[in-house]
Amino acid sequence: MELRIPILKIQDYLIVPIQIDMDDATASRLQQDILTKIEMTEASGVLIDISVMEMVDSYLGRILGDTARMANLMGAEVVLIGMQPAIAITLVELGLRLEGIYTALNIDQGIQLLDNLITQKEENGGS
Amino acid sequence: MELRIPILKIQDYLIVPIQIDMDDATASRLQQDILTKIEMTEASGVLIDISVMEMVDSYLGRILGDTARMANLMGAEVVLIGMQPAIAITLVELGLRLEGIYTALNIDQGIQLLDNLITQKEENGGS
Amino acid sequence: MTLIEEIKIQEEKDIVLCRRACREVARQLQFNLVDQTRITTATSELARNIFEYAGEGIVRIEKISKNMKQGLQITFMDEGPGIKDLNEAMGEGWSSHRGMGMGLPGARKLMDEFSITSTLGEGTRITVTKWRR
Amino acid sequence: MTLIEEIKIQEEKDIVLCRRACREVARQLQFNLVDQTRITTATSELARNIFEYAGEGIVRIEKISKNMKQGLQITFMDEGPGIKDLNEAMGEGWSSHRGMGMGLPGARKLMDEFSITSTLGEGTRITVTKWRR
Ligand SMILES: Nc1ncnc2c1ncn2[C@@H]1O[C@H](COP(=O)(O)OP(=O)(O)O)[C@@H](O)[C@H]1O
Ligand SMILES: Nc1ncnc2c1ncn2[C@@H]1O[C@H](COP(=O)(O)OP(=O)(O)O)[C@@H](O)[C@H]1O
Repeated sequence: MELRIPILKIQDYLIVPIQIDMDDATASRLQQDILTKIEMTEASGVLIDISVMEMVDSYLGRILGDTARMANLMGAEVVLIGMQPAIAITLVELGLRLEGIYTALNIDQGIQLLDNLITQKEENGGS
Repeated sequence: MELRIPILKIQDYLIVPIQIDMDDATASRLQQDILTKIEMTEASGVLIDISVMEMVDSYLGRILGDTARMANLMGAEVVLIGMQPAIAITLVELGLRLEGIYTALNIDQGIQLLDNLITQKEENGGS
Repeated sequence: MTLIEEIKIQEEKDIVLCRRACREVARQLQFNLVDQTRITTATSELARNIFEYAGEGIVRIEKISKNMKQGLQITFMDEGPGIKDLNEAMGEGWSSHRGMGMGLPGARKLMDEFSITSTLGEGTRITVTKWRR
Repeated sequence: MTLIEEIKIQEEKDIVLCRRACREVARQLQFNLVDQTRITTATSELARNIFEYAGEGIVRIEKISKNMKQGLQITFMDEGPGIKDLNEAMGEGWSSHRGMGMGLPGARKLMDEFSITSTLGEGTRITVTKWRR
């Protein structure tokens, strides 16, 4: 009876709208689902929409950061969308660094960012 | 009866002219106001003008650095404008590092820097 | 001091129930959004520690007041293995397992008050407080 | 030694009043801009410590002279809890609370002279001096 977060594919990208307060198992399952879906669909970018998330603790923060790094290793880019001010404040105070993770204010800017990131990568070659 | 620093929106950017010697509560309130305004306006860049500030101690320095990191997590870039030489000297002597925070001499150069940062972020990535 | 709720931590899902309950209480006590988030996050860290290291325990949520100030106090109690070296455990980045070692120091930073007592073989008790501005 | 001003620290806003007063005196004594900023910053750190750790206290601003040199001396006095381990407290990055631990070591670096005495349960007294070049 485990919850599962849906992953949408829109053109070349995956969109992951997180709409519930995930327990640790659900979060870790989501990480696996995203990576599997990248492999299956050959999506070059992932947008994780956290705009309605009310809390990110060190466990969820780590899952998000790890997912980005793992996706990078597979050749895909990850952008975190719409982090609320209260969560940004709490994460910085907690001392958690989401180093190297891309962020954007909304889905549109996130898609724009992914487009540019991927063009750039194709121009320079390699990830 | 808490003071509140105004935050202006000019095109895609927020401009925060700090014109008073802020007490700690006002500074912490400003941090929250900037982040909330980023969320509301979806501004992709913030210029904090500290050219008339006469002092930055470890508390204010931390607030400025944290605000930049928090804004980054939300998807926006922050540039500190016009730090006086005396303040730069004092901060270094104090041992405070404003790591990863961008600075510019004046508003024009700050806007230029934000324009570049935002294109560059889209090209090279990393927040 | 008014007891508002007591929550048993026995399985992983209880971490979520517990942090939601704390958020709800914080909201009712009219903490601002940032403080609600700080309280919820600290609770999540400490409730997870109970589940991870002690297997089970109890979280008590209380409303308190002092000098006209209203506050929310949360106590995390377990009869697990206890913590050998509190200084070490409170340090940033220290974890006996594969954690990030941010739970204890993080919860301390997010809350206004933090106290911990722990006895090897007997258990751990952590009390945190947030005052309403 | 001439007493110029005595300022009570009782609420947060007094930290601002106090650092402004010190800046004004430093300006009148014709300290250069960088020294004015050093003095103001050190004052801000130490006045904040009084407010944070002792709740209240007094800051005394004095004009002094020695061997033809003119100086500004500021004394921070409180009857708060005192400091247990001065070596620890003077270390960079050490904070008993959630601070950055830069106040004491920072103020010492910014000023020419720095002396501290503290007794547990009785209070803390810090004197700093800057000489005019
Ligand atoms: N309730 C507890 N019972 C026993 N040990 C605990 C408890 N909470 C924390 N600890 C110990 O303290 C260490 C640090 O905890 P924490 O800072 O939350 O980081 P993490 O959980 O990531 O290891 C843990 O690795 C564990 O050894
Ligand atoms: N006036 C004071 N009374 C009692 N304790 C003090 C006082 N000033 C400083 N301290 C202690 O010394 C520590 C270090 O002070 P400081 O270097 O200013 O850093 P911070 O204030 O960021 O902790 C404080 O955390 C506090 O425990």
